[in-house]
Amino acid sequence: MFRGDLEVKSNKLIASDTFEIVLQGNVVQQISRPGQFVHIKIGEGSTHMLRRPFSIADYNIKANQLTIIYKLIGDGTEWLSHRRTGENLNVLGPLGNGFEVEGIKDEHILVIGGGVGVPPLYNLVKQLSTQNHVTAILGYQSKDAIFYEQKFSRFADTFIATNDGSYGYKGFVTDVIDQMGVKFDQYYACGPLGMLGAVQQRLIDVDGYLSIEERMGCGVGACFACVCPAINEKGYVKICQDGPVFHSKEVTL
Amino acid sequence: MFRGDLEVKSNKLIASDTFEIVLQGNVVQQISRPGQFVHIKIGEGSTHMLRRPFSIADYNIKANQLTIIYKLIGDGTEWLSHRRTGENLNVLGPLGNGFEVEGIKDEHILVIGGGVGVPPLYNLVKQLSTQNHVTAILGYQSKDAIFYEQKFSRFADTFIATNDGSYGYKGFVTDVIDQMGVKFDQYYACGPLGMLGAVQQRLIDVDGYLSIEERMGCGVGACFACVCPAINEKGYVKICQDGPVFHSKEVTL
Amino acid sequence: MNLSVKLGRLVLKNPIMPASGCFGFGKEFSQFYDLNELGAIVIKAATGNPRFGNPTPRVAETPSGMLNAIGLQNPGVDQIIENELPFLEPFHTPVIANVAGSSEEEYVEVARKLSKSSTIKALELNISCPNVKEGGIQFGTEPDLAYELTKKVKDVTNKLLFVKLSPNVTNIVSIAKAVEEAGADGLSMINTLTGMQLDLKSRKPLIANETGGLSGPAIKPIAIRMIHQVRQQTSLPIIGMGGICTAEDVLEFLIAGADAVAVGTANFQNPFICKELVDNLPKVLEQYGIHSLDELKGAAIS
Amino acid sequence: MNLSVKLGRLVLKNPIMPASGCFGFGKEFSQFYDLNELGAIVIKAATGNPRFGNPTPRVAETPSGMLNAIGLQNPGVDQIIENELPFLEPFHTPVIANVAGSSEEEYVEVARKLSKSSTIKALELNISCPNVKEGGIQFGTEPDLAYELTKKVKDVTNKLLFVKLSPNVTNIVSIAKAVEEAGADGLSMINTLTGMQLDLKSRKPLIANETGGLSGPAIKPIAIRMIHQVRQQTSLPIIGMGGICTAEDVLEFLIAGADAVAVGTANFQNPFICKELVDNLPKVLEQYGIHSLDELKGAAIS
Ligand SMILES: Cc1cc2nc3c(=O)[nH]c(=O)nc-3n(C[C@H](O)[C@H](O)[C@H](O)COP(=O)(O)OP(=O)(O)OC[C@H]3O[C@@H](n4cnc5c(N)ncnc54)[C@H](O)[C@@H]3O)c2cc1C
Ligand SMILES: Cc1cc2nc3c(=O)[nH]c(=O)nc-3n(C[C@H](O)[C@H](O)[C@H](O)COP(=O)(O)OP(=O)(O)OC[C@H]3O[C@@H](n4cnc5c(N)ncnc54)[C@H](O)[C@@H]3O)c2cc1C
Ligand SMILES: Cc1cc2nc3c(=O)[nH]c(=O)nc-3n(C[C@H](O)[C@H](O)[C@H](O)COP(=O)(O)O)c2cc1C
Ligand SMILES: Cc1cc2nc3c(=O)[nH]c(=O)nc-3n(C[C@H](O)[C@H](O)[C@H](O)COP(=O)(O)O)c2cc1C
Ligand code: FES
Ligand code: FES
Repeated sequence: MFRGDLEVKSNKLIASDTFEIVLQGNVVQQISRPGQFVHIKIGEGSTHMLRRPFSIADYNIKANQLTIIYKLIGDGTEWLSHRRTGENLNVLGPLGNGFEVEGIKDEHILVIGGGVGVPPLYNLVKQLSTQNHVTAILGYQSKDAIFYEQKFSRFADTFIATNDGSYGYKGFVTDVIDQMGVKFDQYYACGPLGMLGAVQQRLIDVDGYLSIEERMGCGVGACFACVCPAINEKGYVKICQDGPVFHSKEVTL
Repeated sequence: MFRGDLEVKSNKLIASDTFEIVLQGNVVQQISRPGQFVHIKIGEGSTHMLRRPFSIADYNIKANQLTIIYKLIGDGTEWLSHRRTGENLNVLGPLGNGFEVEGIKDEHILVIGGGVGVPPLYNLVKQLSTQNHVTAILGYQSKDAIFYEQKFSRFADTFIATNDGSYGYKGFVTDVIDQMGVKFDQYYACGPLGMLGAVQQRLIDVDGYLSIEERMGCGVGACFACVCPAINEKGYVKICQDGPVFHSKEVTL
Repeated sequence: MNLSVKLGRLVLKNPIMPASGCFGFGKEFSQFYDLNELGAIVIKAATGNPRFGNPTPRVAETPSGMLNAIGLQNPGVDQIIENELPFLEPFHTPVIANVAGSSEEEYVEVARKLSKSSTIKALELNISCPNVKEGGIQFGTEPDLAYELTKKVKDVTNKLLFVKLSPNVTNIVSIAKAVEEAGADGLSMINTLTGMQLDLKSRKPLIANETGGLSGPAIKPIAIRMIHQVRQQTSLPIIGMGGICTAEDVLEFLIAGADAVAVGTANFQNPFICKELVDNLPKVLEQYGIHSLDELKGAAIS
Repeated sequence: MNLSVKLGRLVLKNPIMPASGCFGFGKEFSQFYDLNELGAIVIKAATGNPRFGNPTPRVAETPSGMLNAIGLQNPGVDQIIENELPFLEPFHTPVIANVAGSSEEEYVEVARKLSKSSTIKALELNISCPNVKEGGIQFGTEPDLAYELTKKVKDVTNKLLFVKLSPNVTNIVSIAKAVEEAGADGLSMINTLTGMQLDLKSRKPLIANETGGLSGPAIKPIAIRMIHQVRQQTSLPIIGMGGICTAEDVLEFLIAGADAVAVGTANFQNPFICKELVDNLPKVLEQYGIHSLDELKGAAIS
């Protein structure tokens, strides 16, 4: 883990209220897996005391670059959206353990993303697709919120669902799973808690991994802000340190 | 009075810890006299709740520009020093009444400035010098803190004093007055309270005007942050609204 | 959208008013916008006699806030009535007078005199000013004293009586309940928290009075907590304040249980703020799916 | 420059320590720098049994501050002694254990157990945690209860006993005096102020526990005021905290009357902060013409 200044290489709107930012710097060299995240300092001085966590959507060790996709929510993401090429961002990371991809071979894998839960799945799909057959179901609010459809299509059979039916399937990602009626060997999901809970229930017989969000303080396991009840000895996990990815049987959503 | 965004035309170091910033915008059109000041918003959002007052050192109605000279003191001036050409500053002004210059003719006038009390005297001297003989005594910490010596020299007999004697007279501006032994018709002074008090005492028989600093809240006369005891009916004046320039007989320093 | 709110029998055209001490007697801000735009105007504290207040410096900046120790400087109740109120009279905006003092007698006298003015629509009893050595604060920290004072003032006024609570207490609900029992028509909350800043060079407090009152966004979470807490225990109208800078902040106070809000420190950063809040509030309400301020009633009660 | 300070018989190599609850049990931060750099380490609160704490969300950001309602989550005193302290044992940095509980008995039991550990050099009695429904806070707001609890704990420990005061009180001096009389060896101040933030969409408190503790630079002026106030009345060592982010802030606390300082929230924004403060302090002291920390003793007493 590392704290450093990363340089903004680009920062652009890619869907409604959704930005893609590319950052360059040595923190990238420490990334070991898809699904890890970075903790970004926001604002000047000590006006914003909490960093903001964002999943690493993609990374390129050689180019020393990583990509984040973020949605405008409040002060922090608003501030981020004004950063221009050439400016520096103070980043703590990579944090968390990310998705286990080592040794997964010849499987039919389902990847399920909802909204800003889609980004961490992109590099995951890239990696898994080299030795597996990957199907991706990506859910968005509506047509203008969709991003990265083409990019996913290059590595996975990609299905899009929108809440309002303005594009692709109308409804939730779980509806799409139902309609497919296929049995997968393994799944990976990231998205709002409600979606993760529904997926966890729906695919109860399948080995799965869930990437979870929670409001964070330290981001490094010291403050107990980000706990989630779990079926383990301690009765909880810390999302920042033990996660953000957990086996679907471990966490109680 | 007006609130508006002024564009930074230049912002440069002109002496140790001392910057000159030139701003352009319509607030300039409202300036009526030298010695008025502007109240500048500092920082992003509501992290810095108080504006910062700075005297207008010079202004040019045609070019729609004004000049401020500021010394690095704390957060606000530090932030100001990072503003680049083309950025906007939110400015409230012009505030206060400034120096009375109308109808002053054929007099021998003494102008006394100390440190960042020098700036408001510059445009004053420019204006007074057209119809009067002006002598200026400017006091600085030391040689490297001196600014605008040449500029003053164009309009006034200019004497420099430094506390450490590294340039010009060694000592305080009042020492220079003593050494001159000249009788002036009127004087104008701006600088630290200690200096103003000493000048007020030293030139007790001369009509004088003092420009005073005090920590401000509103800058417009509403909050009573900036009062100064005075010999008038109310017993006080508000520096922002009634000043910042006062007759030397009016205020009790 | 209809923004009007009722504080007991007082109807305001909108819930936005400047807070006492941050708006003088209105004249200065009338250069910036038409005071008729405001829901109400709360004027600077009045005392029995003219007060010069504390030595300077009287203000300091703090992270997302400021300290002030003005010390209730004001020309005294008689001069306020004679010289300041006439300017406000023609406006269609109710004026609320902030009543201060160092003794029970002084409070009562100031309240009695102000009550005679037809320009004044309500009194705000400042039992919480932390910047005055004698009196002032104790009334706001002891339920019994708060009760007594409120009762005495209520006896001499026919105006609505809002009591302005101090946040510098262990149990704000007990003070709120005490003044309610004494007959208060409403509450104003919160006043400033007592704070201090030191000057590193002189190693002395930066504000001449040593301590000052902390205001601004820094204290907003404390204000929201206290209003929410008090709202569970009373149905008195509450004027909420403490760090309001945006229309979202106004909404947060209304959800917490305030019926109207006052804006203090933000006037210094942006003298147009009160008018801007009036203008922006409908948009922000709509953004959160709120079509009338009545929908927010009871949101706070848990 | 010699930065060492004495808190009673405890000598620290410098006055900088992380505040309880913001540094876990040290392990995580040992990735960032050598814990031997620190003056001391205050570990997360210990209770008698393991506690899961409050539901999430547990933190929110506020202007220049944050709210937290962790709810004293910790593995319980036995497991802390067994699993967490061994990691800290080899460091040459004194460890201060934060003692919490819901009842007098629990506090006493936790204190007794921790006192047996040779890794622990002092106890910090947390009578002020605002995020626990039962117990916790009342001990910090009633001088009598604070006195009783301090006395009981003092009876079972041979360690230095610091009592951590709550700022949510009308009169902090009375609490400080009470715990001093009960035998406290020092004071820690301040804990967080109770605050709340509302979510405009759901119209509910953002933090699941509803209220949370406000920390960070926003509360610094209140911390400085309270330390300054208490310093006039006691010569007990004070560990000062509340919003420290810079070496200038450290100096301000020392001038106010603190003997050492703890840094909480700032660790989240900058995990290297404590080490950076240790490194920067000498420079800043020199800038203000201070050649030894002893020069600051008594600066606060007016
Ligand atoms: C492990 C992890 C990975 C994430 N990855 C992404 C991503 O790839 N793209 C993306 O758009 N968002 C992602 N999020 C959510 C993102 O952190 C929030 O949207 C962001 O912090 C909002 O900040 P703000 O200042 O704009 O919002 P505000 O609401 O103003 O933030 C206030 C506070 O709440 C916190 N907060 C608000 N919403 C969330 C949330 N959903 N999760 C956690 N904290 C929150 C903020 O961090 C901040 O501390 C991730 C969150 C986690 C925990
Ligand atoms: C009418 C007037 C005219 C001024 N003209 C000039 C000028 O032309 N050039 C110049 O360099 N300075 C001038 N000053 C002083 C200038 O306002 C302060 O140096 C500046 O506000 C410091 O801000 P800061 O954030 O850097 O310092 P900080 O110390 O961090 O400021 C903290 C707070 O204290 C206030 N403050 C600090 N020092 C002063 C001071 N000396 N006077 C008033 N408020 C202060 C700030 O405004 C702010 O509210 C003038 C002051 C007044 C009242
Ligand atoms: C400079 C200043 C002067 C104040 N004077 C008064 C006053 O005279 N009477 C009063 O009741 N409150 C006074 N207050 C408190 C405000 O009315 C308000 O309660 C407090 O500042 C919190 O609101 P804010 O954060 O929006 O400023 C004053 C506040 C400031 C900043
Ligand atoms: C997330 C968090 C957890 C905390 N946990 C504890 C705790 O367990 N025990 C305690 O005495 N104080 C606890 N505190 C309070 C801090 O130790 C400190 O007193 C307070 O935050 C003020 O300092 P700061 O502004 O530097 O954070 C906690 C504070 C935070 C922010
Ligand atoms: S954010 Fe601090 S433990 Fe996870
Ligand atoms: S600064 Fe408010 S009256 Fe002068």
